[in-house]
Amino acid sequence: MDLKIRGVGKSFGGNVALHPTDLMIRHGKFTTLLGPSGCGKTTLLRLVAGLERPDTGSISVGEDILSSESKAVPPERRGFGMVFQDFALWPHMTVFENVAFGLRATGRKEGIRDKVMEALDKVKLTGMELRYPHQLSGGQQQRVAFARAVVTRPRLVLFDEPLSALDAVLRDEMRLEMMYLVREMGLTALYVTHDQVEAMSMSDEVIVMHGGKVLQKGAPEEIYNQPQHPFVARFIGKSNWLADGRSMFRPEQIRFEPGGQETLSFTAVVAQVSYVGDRYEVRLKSDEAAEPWLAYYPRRMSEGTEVTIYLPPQCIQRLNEN
Amino acid sequence: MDLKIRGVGKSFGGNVALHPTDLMIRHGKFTTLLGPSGCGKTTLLRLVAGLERPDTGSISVGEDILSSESKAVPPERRGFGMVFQDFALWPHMTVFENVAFGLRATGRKEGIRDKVMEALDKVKLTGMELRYPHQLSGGQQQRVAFARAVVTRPRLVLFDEPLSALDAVLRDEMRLEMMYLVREMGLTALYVTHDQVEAMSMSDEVIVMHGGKVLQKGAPEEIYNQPQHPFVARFIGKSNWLADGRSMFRPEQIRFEPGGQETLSFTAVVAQVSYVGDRYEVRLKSDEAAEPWLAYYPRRMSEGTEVTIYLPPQCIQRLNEN
Amino acid sequence: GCGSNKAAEDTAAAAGEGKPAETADKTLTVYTAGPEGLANNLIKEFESQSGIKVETFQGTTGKILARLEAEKSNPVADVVILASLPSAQGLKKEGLTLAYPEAKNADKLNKDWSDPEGNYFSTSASALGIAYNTKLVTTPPTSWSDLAKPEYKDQINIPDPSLSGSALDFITGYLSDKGDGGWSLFESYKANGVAMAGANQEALDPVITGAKSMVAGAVDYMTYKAKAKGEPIDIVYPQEGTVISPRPAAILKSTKHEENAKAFIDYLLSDSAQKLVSDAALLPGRTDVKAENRANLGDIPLLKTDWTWMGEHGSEVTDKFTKLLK
Amino acid sequence: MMVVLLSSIWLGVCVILGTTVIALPLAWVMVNTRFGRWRWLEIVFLIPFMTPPYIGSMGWILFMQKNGYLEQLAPGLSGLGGAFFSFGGMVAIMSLHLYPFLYLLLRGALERIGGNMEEAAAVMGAPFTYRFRRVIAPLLLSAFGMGAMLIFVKTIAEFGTPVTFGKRIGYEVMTSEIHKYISSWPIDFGKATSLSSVLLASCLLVWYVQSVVNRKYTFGLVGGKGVRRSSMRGTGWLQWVAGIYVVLLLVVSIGIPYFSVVAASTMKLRGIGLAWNNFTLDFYKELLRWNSPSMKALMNSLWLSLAASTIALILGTWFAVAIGRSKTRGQRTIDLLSLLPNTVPGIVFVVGLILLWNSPWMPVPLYNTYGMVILTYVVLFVPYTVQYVKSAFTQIDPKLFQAGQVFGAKPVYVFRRVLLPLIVPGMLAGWMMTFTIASRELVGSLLILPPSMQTSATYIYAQFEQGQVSLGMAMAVISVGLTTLLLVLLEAAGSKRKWAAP
Ligand SMILES: Nc1ncnc2c1ncn2[C@@H]1O[C@H](COP(=O)(O)OP(=O)(O)OP(=O)(O)O)[C@@H](O)[C@H]1O
Ligand SMILES: Nc1ncnc2c1ncn2[C@@H]1O[C@H](COP(=O)(O)OP(=O)(O)OP(=O)(O)O)[C@@H](O)[C@H]1O
Ligand SMILES: [Mg+2]
Ligand SMILES: [Mg+2]
Repeated sequence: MDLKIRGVGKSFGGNVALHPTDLMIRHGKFTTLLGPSGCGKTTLLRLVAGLERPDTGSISVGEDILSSESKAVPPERRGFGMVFQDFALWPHMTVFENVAFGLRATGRKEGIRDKVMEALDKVKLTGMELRYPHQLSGGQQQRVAFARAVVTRPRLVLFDEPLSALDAVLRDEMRLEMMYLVREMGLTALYVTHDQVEAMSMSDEVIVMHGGKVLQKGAPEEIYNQPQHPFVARFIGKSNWLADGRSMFRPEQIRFEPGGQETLSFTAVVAQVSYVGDRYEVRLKSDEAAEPWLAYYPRRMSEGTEVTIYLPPQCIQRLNEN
Repeated sequence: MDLKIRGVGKSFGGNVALHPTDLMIRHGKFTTLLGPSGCGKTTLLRLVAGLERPDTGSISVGEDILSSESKAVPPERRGFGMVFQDFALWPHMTVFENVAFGLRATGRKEGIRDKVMEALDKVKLTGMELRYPHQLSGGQQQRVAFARAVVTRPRLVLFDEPLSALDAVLRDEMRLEMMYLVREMGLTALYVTHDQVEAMSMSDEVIVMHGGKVLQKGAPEEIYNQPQHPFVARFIGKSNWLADGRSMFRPEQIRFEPGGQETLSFTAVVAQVSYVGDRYEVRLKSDEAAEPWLAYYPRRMSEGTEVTIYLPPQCIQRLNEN
Repeated sequence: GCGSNKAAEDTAAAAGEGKPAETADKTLTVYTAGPEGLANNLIKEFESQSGIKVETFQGTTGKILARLEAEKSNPVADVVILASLPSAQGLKKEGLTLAYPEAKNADKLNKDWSDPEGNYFSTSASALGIAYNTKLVTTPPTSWSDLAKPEYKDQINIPDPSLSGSALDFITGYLSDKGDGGWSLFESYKANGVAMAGANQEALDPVITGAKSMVAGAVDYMTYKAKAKGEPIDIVYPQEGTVISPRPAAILKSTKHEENAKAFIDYLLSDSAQKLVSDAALLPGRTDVKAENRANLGDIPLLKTDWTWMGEHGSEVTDKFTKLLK
Repeated sequence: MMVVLLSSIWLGVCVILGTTVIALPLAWVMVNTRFGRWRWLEIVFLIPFMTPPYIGSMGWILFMQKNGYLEQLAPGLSGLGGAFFSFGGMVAIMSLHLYPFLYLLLRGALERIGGNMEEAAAVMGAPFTYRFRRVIAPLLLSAFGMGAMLIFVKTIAEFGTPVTFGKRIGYEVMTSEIHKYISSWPIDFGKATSLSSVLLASCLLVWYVQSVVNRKYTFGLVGGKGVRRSSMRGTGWLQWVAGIYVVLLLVVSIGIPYFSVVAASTMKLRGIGLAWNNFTLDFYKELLRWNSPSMKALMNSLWLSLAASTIALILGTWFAVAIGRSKTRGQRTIDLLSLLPNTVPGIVFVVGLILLWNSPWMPVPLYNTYGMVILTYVVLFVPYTVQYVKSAFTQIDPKLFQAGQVFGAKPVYVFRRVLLPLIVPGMLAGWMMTFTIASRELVGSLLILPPSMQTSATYIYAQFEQGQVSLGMAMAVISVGLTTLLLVLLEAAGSKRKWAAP
């Protein structure tokens, strides 16, 4: 029961938000959409949810056509869940009622209270069930939106940046909840995030979009280690470029001690050092490249120091033409 | 012209959002508020902006009292800028007009167009100035809110998670813009974020809040390396705890090779490995602790391996009682 | 309530003193009820004869009375022309009218309809009859009681006496002649589905368009006017007699243009004004002026009507009648 | 009297139901289907409301009555007439007359609810009816409450239809009772006032309920995040159903009464009925002569209602903003005060105004001037603008104003740049409403117009009184046509708005 997207495109009065796109979202997997702001992620989710009608192409789940030139299954009959980027909580309902809505709407009568309280507990909102959305903080609202989307255990959940307003600790916990839903409950998740750590650590598949087009899709490590496109290389993780402009390597591959056989070595000058919590980010100026390279180092280095750095040649990735 | 907050507290119908708090936001510095969702960060910003009246206490800038028992300077005469957590863009104005508002409101006539276009350029929205907010993606809207807040170069800008909807690349650029504003233009920034890397790398001072109270404030490295409170230790960065529950160290301090003198060593079993883009996160089960420890490793380890790990003793931080 | 006469006069007088006197008294304000064409013609002629500028307010008798009442503390009108005699009697009783017994030609007026003391003058009148649609009714009824015949079931309108002064005149007039026994006629109407339908014109209109066949107590001049246009309609006066509904004019005591008001009354009683009245298919108020295009007073069989009784029992009869026909 | 009062109230309740049944689907259609893009339809749907109520009822009566136009056109359908002359028919006529009122309010609110509230419900699996019940209806409630209250108040204070139609079917209401005391000898204002105060009391009750509901169910719907509207709504067969509904409503609410009105206005002899040789345009020629009384009346109406509705708009906006969400006692008092003029029958209120402004101690000699007419109109119609603007205003998220303040805008500037543009649609709707009512206002005008002056409404009324039905009908067609034309032009000029909500 994979979700198939074939040739789906959408524009808004002349502005192309999504070029015709083919995608396959595999059942029971965690698929992440990554891409810069305005690249069409929300548009894609809205098309899948049935909130927007595609200009071209078709969307189907298994054999069921959800949307095509001639047909459109309305959103309420798709059986999906969604966390909206702007939450879209109902201002006239309490937190409890917001979360219970999906259960009631699909006619469930029993166990509503338990299910809702469990979902609220998962998002750490126990005790707030009688508040109205306007009485909550931004992050609390987002968690309500999250609980609301998953409480019904829909077959596909569309997450549009569901953790953007949460702090790291909470985000970790919610991530676990999402993993649990996908791995144990067999949900399919289509997930939009800006957090690459999130994307890398949770996803079975990552789809990188840019300007309304899909640039690359694949397992996280594949995307990270073998970017096919300069944009992907730059967008996912940090990248250091060689002078030819088509070869790159990742900062963490830089070693400061010679190791093993067959390593390339470069000399560079420390241009800038900044502290990022658990390590230092070092910018190195080298003759090999136009832009300075980035490297990580566990201790503070002083700016201006000349260093020699080492790099295993297999770490250098050559990309196709843009 | 520091901003002084003395004994300011606020509750909403019985729910205390902010306990009486003393703070000092230093002029021309970048101060970051960190804290879990619902801890009162937005409330504090709104009190400073004058959108909420404190129940107790006073707020002043230099000698000017902004808000006290007897007096309240209205928001429009405080001369601040603000990025609202939920943007608060005016739906009836184009992007251009939204950004130009502050300039026009304060009676500026000349150079509006240039200033606005420059601000829009900074947030990468050139070409969208005639769109209305509903024609923008979430991240684009947030950037409009950002541009609107800084275009007037106010003396103090309150940023309520201004980058939460942006991807890493954009966020980097916007961070640079913020740094520029504070370091070169002499603005004061009071900044709410959930991104600890951001908080660590940009701030002159970090304030950690929890449950409406300030737990600790200080320079980023101080907060990270010498947390005074278990909550702070857990909330900022990853922490590994010893069996006594009061001593902790950071994951990056774990070494897998014995180095130098006077290192503690522990044996542990690899319980879980996960890939986070530029390295692997390894969870280690050790007899020394109840919870598994976290460590980073550049290559994949296989689960179940027994390893010996080393730790310089000065890395272990003893905390006061909770 | 309407307040005592005394109080009303006092305020009126006080108001009069408070205002500066008119410099050149060449204005007059007249409140007049129906037919508009006639009122316009009369006023135009009067203006050209006298050089006085006349402001008019036209409305139903009810609207005029309401306006007078509302303006009581600071009256505006000088002369009123109403379509209901009991209302004029009422005004007189309240002491709101100014007596003008010297009016020229007043002696030639129909005695029954005008005040011997000169408080009001019925300068015109209409007769009430049965208006019928000539396409629907081939042999018109000759008696009021014919309307209770089963062939006319649900086909007859009667104007609402609470909205139409003339319908009230008809009902009270009929009762003042027949005594309490007169009610049996209206009870039989009720049984035959006679419908109470708004004021005069509203009762007549469905007959013109053919929705109803007849109106009991129809105002004749309206019927004549429609007939003159060519509408399929006519009127008969039942042989047992009918009621005349006079249209009194009066000067208000509060007037600040007494001379002009008197001149206007004189004009209304003049030959040329009476000619205009008769041209409008109304009965002239003066007995010595004959109508040319309609039935004259002499040709209309009349009931014996007691206007004093009618004036006193108006509201009581209205209540009883509207309850009965509801 | 109790019975009559109850009849009034029952009529009010039924008309609320009737208007809701008509206006709600219409508002939905206009917001969610492509018909919404035809802005001129908006004005066309106002036509029933522009039509003086007694003309509308007359149109229906002429159509449905025995030997009426329906019978002349389709003799087979004459049975319908009987069923029509009933309480149900009266409710239908009044609802068809008043629905634009509710429609404009509901449409505004539906637009403000915007896409995402309903979208979220749809994605959660809620079918349309459920969505409607749980999401749309509660969010509409505050606007609906205001509309329903005005409808109720208007219905029980209405005089035209009860007199033309109610009398005919023997349905007595309070206004006819009150009217009796005020228009036949002996005039008794005291009685009329005390009866009116009964009406007033029931209106107050309705206001109270409404204000409680309103306080509880008003939500900030116009927020600070741009809301996208789904492009999915109203596709396929729904468009067809919507189309049929719109056409049907146009036929019933405008087609039928105006067929009668136009037919009656072009007949040489009304006794002859529908026939080509009975057709004439003489009445129109007579009316449209330059400098004729009818033209003067028309012009009077035009500028009086322009002036009055504009003043009412300014005052109403000011009130609405002052009332806000009626949080404080003071705000609630203003709210109530702004509604009061509407809770009693117009005629009683107008008499009161005359008593006040014509009293000897009044220093401003306003009575019997145009000023008095405008004043009366304004006082009578301010409640409509207040409710329209309030409905738009209270649903704006206060953060939008706060943002203005933070960026250094003084209250006046926030008002001008943020608040005003956001409530302009509500203001425009309110203005159109008041302009429409003012241009056909009769009861007040009849009593309060200075002598020798007419408006189109009093002119029409006079023609009816004179038996010149055709002339009156022709005048009604002309003045409604003129009003429509004016509003369409205005709408065309003002429809440059590009942003979505509100
Ligand atoms: N109007 C209100 N009524 C009741 N409680 C409120 C109201 N506004 C805020 N609160 C509560 O006050 C607390 C602080 O809210 P605040 O918005 O300041 O949190 P925050 O730190 O900004 O959180 P987040 O990171 O989620 O935005 C929260 O627990 C919130 O639920
Ligand atoms: N109604 C509209 N009219 C015009 N352009 C639109 C409209 N809605 C969206 N767009 C444009 O379509 C593009 C894709 O928007 P979308 O919301 O899908 O981006 P996104 O990837 O979700 O971005 P973000 O990460 O910032 O939320 C954007 O450039 C946006 O400006
Ligand atoms: Mg988006
Ligand atoms: Mg917040």
